Amino acid sequence: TTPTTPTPQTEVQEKRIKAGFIYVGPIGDYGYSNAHDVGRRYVEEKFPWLDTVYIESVPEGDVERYIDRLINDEKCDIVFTTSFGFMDGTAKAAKKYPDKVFEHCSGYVRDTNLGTYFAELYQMYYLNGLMAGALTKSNKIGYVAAFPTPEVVRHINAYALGVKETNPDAKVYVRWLYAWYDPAKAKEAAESLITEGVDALAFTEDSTAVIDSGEEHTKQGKQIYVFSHYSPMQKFGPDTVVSGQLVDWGIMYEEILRRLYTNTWDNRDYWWLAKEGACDLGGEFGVPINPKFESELKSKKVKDPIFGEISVYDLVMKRLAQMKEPTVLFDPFTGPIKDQSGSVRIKAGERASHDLLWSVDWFVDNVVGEVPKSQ
Amino acid sequence: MEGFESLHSILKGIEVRKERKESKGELTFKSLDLRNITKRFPGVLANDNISLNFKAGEIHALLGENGAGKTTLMNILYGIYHPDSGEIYINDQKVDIRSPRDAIAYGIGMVHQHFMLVQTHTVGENIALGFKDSPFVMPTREISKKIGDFCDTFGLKVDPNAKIWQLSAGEQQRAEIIKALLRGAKVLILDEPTSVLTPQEAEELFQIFKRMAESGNCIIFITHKLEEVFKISDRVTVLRQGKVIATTETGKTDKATLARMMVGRDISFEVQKKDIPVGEKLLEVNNLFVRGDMGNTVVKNISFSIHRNEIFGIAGVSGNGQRELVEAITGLRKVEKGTVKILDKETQNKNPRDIGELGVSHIPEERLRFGIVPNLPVYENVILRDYYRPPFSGFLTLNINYIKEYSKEVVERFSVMTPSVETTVKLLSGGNIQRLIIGREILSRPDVIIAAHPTYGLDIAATDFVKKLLLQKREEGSAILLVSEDLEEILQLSDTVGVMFMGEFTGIVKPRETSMEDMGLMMAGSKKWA
Amino acid sequence: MNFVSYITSILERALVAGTPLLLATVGEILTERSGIMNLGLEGLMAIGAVTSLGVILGTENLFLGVLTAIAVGGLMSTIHAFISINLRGRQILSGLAISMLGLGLSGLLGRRYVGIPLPVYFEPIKIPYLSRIPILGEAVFTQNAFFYISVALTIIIWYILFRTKWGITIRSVGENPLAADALGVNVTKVRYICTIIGGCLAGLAGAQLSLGYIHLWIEGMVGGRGWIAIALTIFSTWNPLRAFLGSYLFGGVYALQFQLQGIGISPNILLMLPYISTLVALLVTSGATSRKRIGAPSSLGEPFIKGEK
Amino acid sequence: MMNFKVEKRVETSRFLYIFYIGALILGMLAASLFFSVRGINPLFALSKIFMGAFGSALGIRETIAKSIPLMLCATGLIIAFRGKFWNIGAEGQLLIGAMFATWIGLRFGASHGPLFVIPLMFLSGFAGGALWGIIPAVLKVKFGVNEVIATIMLNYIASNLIQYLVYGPWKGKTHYGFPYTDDFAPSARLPLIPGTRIHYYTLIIAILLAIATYFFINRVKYGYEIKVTGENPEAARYSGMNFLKITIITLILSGGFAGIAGVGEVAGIHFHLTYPDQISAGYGFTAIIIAWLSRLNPLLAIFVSFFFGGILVGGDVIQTSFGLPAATINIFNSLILIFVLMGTFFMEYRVSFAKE
Ligand SMILES: Nc1ncnc2c1ncn2[C@@H]1O[C@H](COP(=O)(O)OP(=O)(O)OP(=O)(O)O)[C@@H](O)[C@H]1O
Ligand SMILES: Nc1ncnc2c1ncn2[C@@H]1O[C@H](COP(=O)(O)OP(=O)(O)OP(=O)(O)O)[C@@H](O)[C@H]1O
Ligand SMILES: [Mg+2]
Ligand SMILES: [Mg+2]
Repeated sequence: TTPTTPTPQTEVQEKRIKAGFIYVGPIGDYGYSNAHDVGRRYVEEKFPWLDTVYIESVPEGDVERYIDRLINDEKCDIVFTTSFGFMDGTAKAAKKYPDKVFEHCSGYVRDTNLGTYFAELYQMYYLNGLMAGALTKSNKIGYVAAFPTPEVVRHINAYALGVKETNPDAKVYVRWLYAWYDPAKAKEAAESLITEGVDALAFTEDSTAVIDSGEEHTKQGKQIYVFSHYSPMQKFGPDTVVSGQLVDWGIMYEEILRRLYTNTWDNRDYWWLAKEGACDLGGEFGVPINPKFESELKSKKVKDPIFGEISVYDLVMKRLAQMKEPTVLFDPFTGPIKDQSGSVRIKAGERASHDLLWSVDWFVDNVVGEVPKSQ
Repeated sequence: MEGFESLHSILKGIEVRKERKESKGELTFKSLDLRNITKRFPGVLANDNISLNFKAGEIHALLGENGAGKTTLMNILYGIYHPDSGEIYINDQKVDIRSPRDAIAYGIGMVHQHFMLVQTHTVGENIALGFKDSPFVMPTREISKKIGDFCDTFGLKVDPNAKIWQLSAGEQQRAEIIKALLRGAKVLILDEPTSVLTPQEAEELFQIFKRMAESGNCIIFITHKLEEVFKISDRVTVLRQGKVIATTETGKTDKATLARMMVGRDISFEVQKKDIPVGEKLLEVNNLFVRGDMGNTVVKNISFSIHRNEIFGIAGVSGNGQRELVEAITGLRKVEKGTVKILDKETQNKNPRDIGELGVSHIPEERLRFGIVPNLPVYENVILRDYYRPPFSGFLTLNINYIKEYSKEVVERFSVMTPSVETTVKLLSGGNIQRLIIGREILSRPDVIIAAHPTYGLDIAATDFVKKLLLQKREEGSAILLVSEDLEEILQLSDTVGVMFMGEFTGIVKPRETSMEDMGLMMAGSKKWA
Repeated sequence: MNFVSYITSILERALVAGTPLLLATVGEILTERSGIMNLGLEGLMAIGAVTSLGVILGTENLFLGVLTAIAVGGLMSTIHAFISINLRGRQILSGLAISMLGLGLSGLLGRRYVGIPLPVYFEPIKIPYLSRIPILGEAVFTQNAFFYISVALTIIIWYILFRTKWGITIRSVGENPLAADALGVNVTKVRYICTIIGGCLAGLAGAQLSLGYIHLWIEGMVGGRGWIAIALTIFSTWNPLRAFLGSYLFGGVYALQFQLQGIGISPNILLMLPYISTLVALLVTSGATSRKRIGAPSSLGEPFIKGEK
Repeated sequence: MMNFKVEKRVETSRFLYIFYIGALILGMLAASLFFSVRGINPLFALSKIFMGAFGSALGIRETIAKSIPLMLCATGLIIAFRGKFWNIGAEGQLLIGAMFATWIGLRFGASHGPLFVIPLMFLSGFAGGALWGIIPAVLKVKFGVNEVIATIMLNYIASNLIQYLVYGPWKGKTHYGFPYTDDFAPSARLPLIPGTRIHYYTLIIAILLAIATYFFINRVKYGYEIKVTGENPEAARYSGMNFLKITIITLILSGGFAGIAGVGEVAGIHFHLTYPDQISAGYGFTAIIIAWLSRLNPLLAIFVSFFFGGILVGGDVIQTSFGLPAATINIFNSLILIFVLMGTFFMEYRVSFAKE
């Protein structure tokens, strides 16, 4: 960590803030912790009055101790803890240090000095699904999934809903890795899906392994369509990455820290989506769809009750725009939505509530696979 | 350290190899001198300023009690140990022997007291190891031929393709000897080579020695058997407690003198065996069948019984099922069929401890493997079989103080030479380990004594001691099963002898009524006796 | 689903996933044949993976990358050799230490490289004609260089061990160093050489992971393969030819876990599969080997101490 | 020419521990050299680590909390290692202990009082760890399966098993589908020393067990049996010891202690079961080093555990202050082990230089 050297100021002691970040994984990955760290570097660059410090690979049970260190030794004013498992520890710390501010990512416990924040991707997965459904030749679409958490299940569902819209015959096949971060497993899972006949793949796993697989097959003449995850990865599979999901934690950190600096901080729950700019479509910032696949998507037409006959390319762009409107005009989880057993989970015309999405543990009907059930 | 040593020896090896090249014209070997060799091990002075001379063309016997330092001295000569001080001269040239590699380069060969064979390899592979004149690829093929030729000329029989572990001790010994002889050593050291050979095999070996000596080589020969010394050696050296006592021409001395030199006192070679009537039956074996390690039946239909005041000897070349028989009786091996009765209780397939509780002691054949725990101190080895019961332990805990006292007693009564009862057992010499085991066993369970090769590798004093002890126990009412390859010992001690061949008794005889020759024939399986 | 392509794919994946296991196993076989047990494979593979990848990110020279992995593997195993041979240390502990050191160092060195995909890596080489043989040819002759190299190395090491004088020397040193020493063999030297070569091969196995298989580095990437290789050493009864069987079987098991998810078997059970099958494999072989006396080299793990009882 | 002469020492003098302590210090210095790569003064780094661990009340409290599982695992490993059973599986045994305790905690925590639940949790945790220890014991004795590999494989299997539970059947209702079981009711939670994370029941148990183990292996018959079976199984057979029984008892204790450590972690730290990396930060592996550093003496293990707890806690500063990755702690541990192995050599052998 390189603390920014404060510009020497002789007059009034300028107000400074020091922010600590606690990550659950190593920052060097191409996934979750890395994305947070990109956000941290963004705000550090942005605000001259800000210093940051971070700790990576923190075991969840130990977070209290690390918070202690950040506050006592590193004199942090605000601490961001970026994994659900840090929730209890953060809540305890918030009680222990009432004059410091805490922000917990992906949790639900708040306190006078503890807020929560989260950047949610399901809209992007839905858009990816639209494209996957349009592009597949085999009507078999794959998803390499990390863990059966509600977040991942939600993403698979959104993806499948997209697929269903452009290709009602296609099915989504799921492989569980039970790892956030295991390229070898991700690769073998991708390979197994490809053997099964799948030709379009989305994933949640923090490496480029799935893209790697897709690129290899594509080079050998078998086109595979892959949707990159979390970070810009298109450059690692220029022939295979169609689009993807991108996260921007930076603007969330910017918002939170600015409020702290201007004494307007409160313990609100940030649940940011496309509208707020916390996430975006594409395998590369500024490239929502890989130009290589533009024509293919433009030539594929679907019928939409509102837009009429429309190319998938345009549909994706329209939906993206709708979701970015100040009042979101479209949400993928709009009923009627049935689960695998055929029972209606979201009634026609209704939008899924935050709580339903937050704890979803069932698949929509065109997904092949199972969510492990609790008893 | 090892690494530096080895670096040194690599350099050295280069020098030696150079020398060897130069001497390719064959420097004839004339003499070898050890001068003022001293070697100290932690706690023992194994070799104390030893000077000795060996000449070309002689067979030189080395004699000495267990622990006298014979093996150590020879290991120094062969480069396995490095002396603390002293020098070695070959043909009056000072040489520096730092490793067996050097020794081999100087034309020294050695047959070790404990087999230096790779058990899982074939005889051929064992001989090919480190053998200079064999091809790089498929070396054993060539070697096998050499072995064949060699065996033909010398009349030794060994199958080059047999794995060592499949061979009997005698065959292994032969393989060892061939290994040394094939290398064409000019000085050949043999450390107790005859202890596992039958008399006939030993005889063959002696013929080879004689021929080698005649052609100008030197044979150094360690043994505990005085007869052998007189049979073939030209000169004999006696060591005691690390010092040379004397070197004399064999012809100019006699057994008693040598024995006195070795032990420092007179020893009688007579064992007094009293005629006493036998008592009740203690051990009875009926139609016993036992499987060996390979799963084949190696003890076949053996029956015999032993009474109080009786020694029952089992003679036979090792590898004919004796070991398995003993292990079956003592509970170390499963019985396939048949019964073993001790004190009228059936004990086949019982746990060794339950059998021990009946009063059965076991002096095992492989003392390092079974008999002791090498890394534990003497006192913890003394209680190996009794630790679990009073007075050695209470309900839960060991009575360390009592155990130590008791161990001191065992050590004293059986004259185990050890610095203290806290000494790690592996540091004791073989003879002393044997004394310890015998003491431990006999003291606490004297009813039935199962003694497998109890004098194996022991010096004359110790052998004498063991023999007398067994006879004494016989008189005191023990029933003793004695397994030995030493025919003389068997005939001397036993009241009845069973001769084993290929897992069966080829005869159960009374020693007085049977000649050595007949016994030899039975051991070879050629004659069935009722 | 096309059955033939299914079989071909499983076979092909088995060979890819089995190659790092094969390399590490054969190296360990050589090491253990000389009597040294090197439990540090996991760490050696990790350090091999990260250094080769680092070099390639810097130079884009594949050859240099592989060479680095080999050299680093050899270097690290020298530490193990020194402790176990010269210092007569507990080999199990020294091996664990090497394992930890390798994991730690690779974490430290690899931090800069985590997740960065490689610009160049070993691409599959299709052997003309042969690669067109259905199933077998398609799976076997479309692999990358690591596969072909590992096959060649395995056969060479087998040949050396069982058909040459060196082989007799190495095996004797592992079985009975005293006997070998008494015949003028430099036990220390032989053990050093075998341990170092074994380490080199583990390094190479690591390079396969990052350059030929996964094409990037992350911490924990080796994922127990080092330990499985040690189990495979036992499973192979210390015979390189049998290592083929074990490695590809386990490669297959690894690939198969995801194929089988497709037919509805619980992923959790499948994820345990490599480890459970390791236990089962050991169970089966250990019973058989102890009967046939083809067990571990007898002096495995024991320091050779000249002139000490 | 210089010559080295290496001789086994016969005398054992306490003075020789100098080599040991020297090695320890050298190991830490060598490890801290890695800091200089980053331009950090190694001595400064070391002092920071030690201040972090022992220099403040906060540090010491955490250090003690960390040393609890280490002490338990190490004590268990010492028993196994004395019998030459290379149990590398404390990690898995800890996890299964945690799993068993969790079952009790969830099942009875709400309906019964702590007097019932807490002892039952400890017992079940012990049983769980013991069960996971018996498996390799039986595999080794009955089938000749190498225990190093078996225990490592069982670590992986235990970890997958826990994962299966917390993502599947045991997933709690109160954690929004995240991989946690429901939190334990208060009567299934271990009391803490106020203001700390020290679950002192477990601490007391750990210390008592270490002391008891010391007597167990030095004074009790079983201790002798473990030694003999470890040193020479054939001799054990000859003496009529039941190899299977002794090995199983050894592993029941060894695994059971690790299992108790697992109880402490779920009932004293987390209050629920969650995925394996969180339950144990590699305690089972660190404990191997501790067992060895203690020269298989459980009394020493108490202090060495404290020391290593300190390294784990102080190790934070490697990240917070020096920006090095968490894996660096592995380097630290391994170098200490390597140097101590070297030190052991000088304790056991006398190396002299001779001029020729
Ligand atoms: N490597 C060693 N370390 C320690 N002591 C040893 C070592 N080798 C031998 N000794 C001791 O040195 C002494 C001489 O042993 P050595 O083996 O030379 O006797 P030996 O005359 O060959 O006896 P035996 O007739 O029993 O073979 C014995 O006290 C023995 O215990
Ligand atoms: N890769 C492996 N191959 C074979 N055995 C292994 C391996 N890894 C571990 N082992 C096991 O390690 C154990 C033996 O370890 P080792 O003999 O080194 O112990 P030790 O402490 O050196 O014993 P001693 O003090 O008797 O020399 C055995 O149970 C053996 O099966
Ligand atoms: Mg001797
Ligand atoms: Mg051992």
